[in-house]
Amino acid sequence: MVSFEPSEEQRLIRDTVATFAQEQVRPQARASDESGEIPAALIQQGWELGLTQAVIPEEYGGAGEAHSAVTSVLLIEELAWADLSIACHLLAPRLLVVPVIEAGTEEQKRRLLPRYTLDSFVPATAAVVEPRWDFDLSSLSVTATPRNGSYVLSGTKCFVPLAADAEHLAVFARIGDGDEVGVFLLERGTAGMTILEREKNMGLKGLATYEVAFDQCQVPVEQRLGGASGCDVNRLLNLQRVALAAAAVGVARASFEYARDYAKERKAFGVAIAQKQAIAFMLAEMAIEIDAARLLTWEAAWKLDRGEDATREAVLAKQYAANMALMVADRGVQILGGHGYIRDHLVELFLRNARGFATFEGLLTA
Amino acid sequence: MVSFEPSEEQRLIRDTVATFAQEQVRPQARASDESGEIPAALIQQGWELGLTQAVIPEEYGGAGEAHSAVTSVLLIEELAWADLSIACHLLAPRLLVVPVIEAGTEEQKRRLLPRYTLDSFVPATAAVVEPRWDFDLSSLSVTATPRNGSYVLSGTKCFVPLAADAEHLAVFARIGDGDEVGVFLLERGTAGMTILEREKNMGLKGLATYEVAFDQCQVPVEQRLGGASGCDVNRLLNLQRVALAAAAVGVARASFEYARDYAKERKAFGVAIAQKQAIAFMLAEMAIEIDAARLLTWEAAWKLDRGEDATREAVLAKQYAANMALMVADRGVQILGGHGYIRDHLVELFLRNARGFATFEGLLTA
Amino acid sequence: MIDFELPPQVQQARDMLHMVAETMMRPIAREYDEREHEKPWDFLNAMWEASKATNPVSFGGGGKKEPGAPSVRNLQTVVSIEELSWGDAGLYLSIPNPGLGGAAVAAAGTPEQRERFLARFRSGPPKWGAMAITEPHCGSDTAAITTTAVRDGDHWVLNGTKIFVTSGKMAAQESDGFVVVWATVDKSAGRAGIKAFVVERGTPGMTVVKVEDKMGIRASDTAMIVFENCRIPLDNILGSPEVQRSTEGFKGAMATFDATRPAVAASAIGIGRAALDFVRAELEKHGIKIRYGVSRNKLTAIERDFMDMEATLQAARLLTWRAAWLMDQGRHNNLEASMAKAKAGLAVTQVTQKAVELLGPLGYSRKYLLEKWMRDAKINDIFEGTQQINLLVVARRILGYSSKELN
Amino acid sequence: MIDFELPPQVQQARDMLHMVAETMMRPIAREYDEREHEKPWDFLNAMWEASKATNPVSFGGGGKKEPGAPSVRNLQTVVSIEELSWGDAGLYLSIPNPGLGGAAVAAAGTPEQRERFLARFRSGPPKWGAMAITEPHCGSDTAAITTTAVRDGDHWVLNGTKIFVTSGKMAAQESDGFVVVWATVDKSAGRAGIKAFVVERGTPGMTVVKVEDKMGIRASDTAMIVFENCRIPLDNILGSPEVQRSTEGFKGAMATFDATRPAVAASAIGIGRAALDFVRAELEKHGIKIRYGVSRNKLTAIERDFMDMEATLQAARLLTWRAAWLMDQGRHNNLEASMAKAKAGLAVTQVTQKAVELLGPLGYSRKYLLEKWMRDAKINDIFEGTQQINLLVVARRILGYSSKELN
Repeated sequence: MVSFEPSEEQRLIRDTVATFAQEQVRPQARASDESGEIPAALIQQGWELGLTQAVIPEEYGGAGEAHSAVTSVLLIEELAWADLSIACHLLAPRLLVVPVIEAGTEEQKRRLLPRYTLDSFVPATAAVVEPRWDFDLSSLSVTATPRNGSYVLSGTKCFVPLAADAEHLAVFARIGDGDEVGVFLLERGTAGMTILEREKNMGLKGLATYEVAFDQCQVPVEQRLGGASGCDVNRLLNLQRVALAAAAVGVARASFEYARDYAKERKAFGVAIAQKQAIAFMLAEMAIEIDAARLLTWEAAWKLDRGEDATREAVLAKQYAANMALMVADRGVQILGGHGYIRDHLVELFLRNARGFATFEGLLTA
Repeated sequence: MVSFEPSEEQRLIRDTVATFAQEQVRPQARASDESGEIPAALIQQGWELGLTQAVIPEEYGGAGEAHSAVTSVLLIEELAWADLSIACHLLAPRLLVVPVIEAGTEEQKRRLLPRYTLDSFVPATAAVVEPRWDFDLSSLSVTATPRNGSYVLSGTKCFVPLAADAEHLAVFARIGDGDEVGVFLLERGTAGMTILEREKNMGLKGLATYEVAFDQCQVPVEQRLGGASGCDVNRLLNLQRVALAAAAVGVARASFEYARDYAKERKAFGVAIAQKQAIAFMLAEMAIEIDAARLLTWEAAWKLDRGEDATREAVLAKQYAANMALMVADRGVQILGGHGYIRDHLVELFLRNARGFATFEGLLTA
Repeated sequence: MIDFELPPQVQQARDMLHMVAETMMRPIAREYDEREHEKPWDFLNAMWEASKATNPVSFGGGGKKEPGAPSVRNLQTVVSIEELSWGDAGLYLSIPNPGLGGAAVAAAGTPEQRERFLARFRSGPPKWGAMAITEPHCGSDTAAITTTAVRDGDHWVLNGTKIFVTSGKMAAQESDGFVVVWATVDKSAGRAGIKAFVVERGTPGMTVVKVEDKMGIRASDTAMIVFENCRIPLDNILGSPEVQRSTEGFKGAMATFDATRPAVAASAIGIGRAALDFVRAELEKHGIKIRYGVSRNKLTAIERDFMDMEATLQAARLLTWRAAWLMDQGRHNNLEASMAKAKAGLAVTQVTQKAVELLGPLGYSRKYLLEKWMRDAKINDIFEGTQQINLLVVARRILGYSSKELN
Repeated sequence: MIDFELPPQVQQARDMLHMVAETMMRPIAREYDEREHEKPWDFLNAMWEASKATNPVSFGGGGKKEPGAPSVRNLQTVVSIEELSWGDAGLYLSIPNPGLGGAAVAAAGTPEQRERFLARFRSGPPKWGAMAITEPHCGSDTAAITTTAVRDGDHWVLNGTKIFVTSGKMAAQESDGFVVVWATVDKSAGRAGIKAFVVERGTPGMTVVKVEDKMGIRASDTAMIVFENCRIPLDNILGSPEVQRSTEGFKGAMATFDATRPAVAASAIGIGRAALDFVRAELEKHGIKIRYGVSRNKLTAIERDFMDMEATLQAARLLTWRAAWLMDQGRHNNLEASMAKAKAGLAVTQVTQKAVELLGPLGYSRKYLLEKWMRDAKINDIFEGTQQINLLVVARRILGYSSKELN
């Protein structure tokens, strides 16, 4: 039955996260971008919201709430609205936890999940993107070659959040030279895995991301997500796609609201610039496109929650939201004019972050 | 030495054509679109401007003016501004004459050119496009298979202007199954060539265009443009591209001017709608894009006049102008609102014609 | 609970109307595009017979009117309209129907008026209702209406010229229908002076002077109607005859758009989907399948275009569903209705124009319906408020501006 | 005679500056982006030494001033700026130069003033000129300037705050330069009361209070300057001190933009070309060549994107050349200058944003300059009149409206 309203419970979660995002996260956005640091206290506070622990089944020490992609995209939008880097940091443990919940063997769940139900933030991550101009999820260049009951990982990943500190890494790799993709659950310090130095990117500067190199890195079959026969990696990728789509909506909404408020304040030629059609129409289009992308995202997440294949919906939502976010964030800067170009205002930060969505994969998961 | 000003002579030609376009052609635009007919007197008047005869060398009975792509694009813009269908009709003989001047053998020139220096309009045409969704100039499906010193033409062309009446047709075909393209100069009534019934298209309704089928149509090698070894077909295609780019500029300018004048007349909320930023900015963007496309067109034509390879410039100018014309013509309708949608006004006609430029090839030549 | 599954009754209606669209509309779509101003009576009669009890494409009305289970009426309406417009938008618009005039009567009429004007749509031969609002020199600026209504004893006397009256000829002349006419009773009062009047078919003084030749939706008639000392009964005014200080009455009437804008959006989406389906089928014929999830760097230009078209259309559809759903919930949807209309009008324009390009000569030829859909599509970016008017509505709402502050 | 061949002297200048861009600017571009607010003195000194006689990037002045052979000065300027900006836009903007302040002096100053203020740029150590026009609460709306200039005996006394002063710190503080300050001598007179004043470096009462942290062009300083009872000699006013009825003076000063807008457009194009060259080289490394003339249906998404970028950039370049050429001919170019600026500002924004996308992780990484070019690019859509202001100028010209009729 068609409805555009979150459930009571979802609204509660979203509102809680929104309050945290607004009051705690947003004030740190600029400082994190400039310094590359996120205050430890903030990370701990975010952890205490229970965003990761909540979806871990009770038998593994979690709160046992159902893992819902729709609920996830609602809260991701709020956190990304506040700051994309901090959102990615706070949610990084989910990059490991969600795949394990979704597709892990019983042994994997028992081994890994309890670690993420403790009182303090535990860094974890996933390694998806590769440092190639033509990076392609459907033909990864990091390979996992089966050898003597193990897999040997080779190649380099990039955009791996928190890699230097992560307890576990979910590494996406091509099996042998076929089309199949497997996910490997590596412990920190695994021999043959090198965390390279922290990346420098145009945006996402508050988030510590790394290149990670695999050189004949041997991984026992038990560490392949889902065991020897693997799992439905496509579903995991789709969960990542809708998460990034939701984050793009959040960043766009942040820019829109910033520009809207500015345009109502700022006077030119005797009236608020928002009273000029050129500005007002830009804002109207921004508002429409944000809602459009959000609804596509919700629909894809809803389909994932029904357990259906949502590749088409997730891909389209991600693409649409990435394009939308760029358009909106660019206009956010444009509406502020010269003020948009200086770092006293957040819109330039939103633009640098927004431009990444066409490239980002695996930084978040629903 | 950079200059953006046509020569004295070019200006004279352009102004003459512009006056004719405005006073004689434009008043017939709507009627031609509705009836599919162009008055014979108008065609004859257009002929008497000498647009075809002028560039035929004196030794073949013409006026012997230099064939200049720049001059051509100037006059094509004016005629297309008035009406695209009528422009294509009036200029159709050039589709045969220009290739022969550019690349014909002495024998071909002597045989064909004098026919186009007479006092009355002589229909001629070129057959380039093919009725396939994936029509591709670089891999034509009409083939010319060499056999016993002749070529055997097979396949079907479409968008062939005036085919039913044309004295000669310049047919673009792939040689055998290679990459080479040849142009074949066919007489009307050639055996194996069938002119099918007149096409019905969304736009270009005033122009009689046809599908033309070739079934084992035998053509002696003497009728291959340039003789047995062919000619630089790429240059001919580029001359067509810049011509269509210029026509797109003409159609766009027509729509822009119509909408601009309307917007200055039409009142809403107490002021002319052109005084509203939403409309004014649309018009400003239209004006900028028209000039942008025109300059790209001029540059490509200029390069062709220098005898250089201008494939890149011609392709980009054509694509840019086609996109631009659609954008402008769509906005032309939008600015007139409901009035733009009814056939009392010309903007809907401009839109239907403009939408064709992405598809049109070989309807005009510079 | 966020959910995108259509209720069973809506799915049924959709499936039924899809059959209608495919078997009854598509086969005659080209014919009645070419035979402009002629009516496909077989189709119209059949639609009338099938729908007169429960008109599937009636506008407006919210869940609030039907206590108990939440209504899905507006959702069903937009889904139905999408389906019929997938069949043919011009034919859809020509279906016998109370139309916008009926919507106005339903929204602003007294119970007596509703019975008097709308009962006829439940029986007898096909009938049309129409709405006459636009005038030659006022388009979007509805407050500038110059048609006058002057009280003369037991009558209102109407004078003025109306254009762009959808199904105007059918309502005013060719059936036992009526036209709702917007006129001012007091020019000095501005918007507050504008009232709606119902003029019965064939009333002396009401003349259809022209049926427009259009770029598309040619199966639907768009009339120019002149009112010359056209006398109608006093109680044919919708709402109070008093000119109030406030513009409540005008605003209330404008609220009709909150229902009709999603309807137009739905029609747009139907056309866009027709174009997309056609392109997909044509590509598949040639062995081309869209590869979702393949790297951006491997995509062909066509694949990416197709995905963009698909996404933008689906976004428009969801915005439209949302606007209808809000109305079904009895909630305000003024912002969301204009968002849906603005997006869908633009989306269908872009999608059909791009589709014509993608198929090259096939797209441009009148052998196929695609070129027609492009022509039909454009009206959706124009009527029931142009793109620009809808953006203005959206802007006012998101900025909290009145029409005085932002215009 | 329509012609697109650059004159030999312009080609030479371009080739020379290309070498400068490649060998002197590119190698330090990243460094001075990261070391914001530090100055690349080696480079600046070298540029000063090489150019102080014939500054290659000076603005304005038309053919009319040099009778005889047509001037190519403005054409050469835009071609030169494109080349330097291909090297690095931030570094280009930081080159010692009379700048916009110098352009104002050249345009509106007396011969004595020109000599007094501009002669210094021909010798000695590096110097900068700057223009202070924008204020915290007036951006595009230059007529709303609140900085005041009051006559007090032999002096003008300036009070107010200026922001976004390019090279403001260098001009006001770090070199023997000057700042041209726009201030009103009579608030009640509106535009007619606004005059330009030259403030010499180090004048008491002029304080650089802030150098902005920016998204891009970080090698260039953008200063906030406060004037507090800043006293300058009477004859430091440019033009007449009288407040005329008409706004001739203001308009004349605004005409500076007719020269500077093509300059900004040229800088935008240089950045865009840098991005395009980088993408092309990267694609070629991977064996991808753009196939011009292949059917639309065979193109990859990347090929089509690349062609669109190429065409839009070339269109912007030709519009820019036209605006410069018109000035060289001594003809009005107000419309064409704004067309070029609007187009180039938008084009470079789109081209660089798309380029970053096309190269994925490489595009987004600070290991390469591409992401920097995207950051640098955006300013061109903003300064010297935003996109919107330039569209307004274009609209007024094509519609024949005054700024009262269209605003």
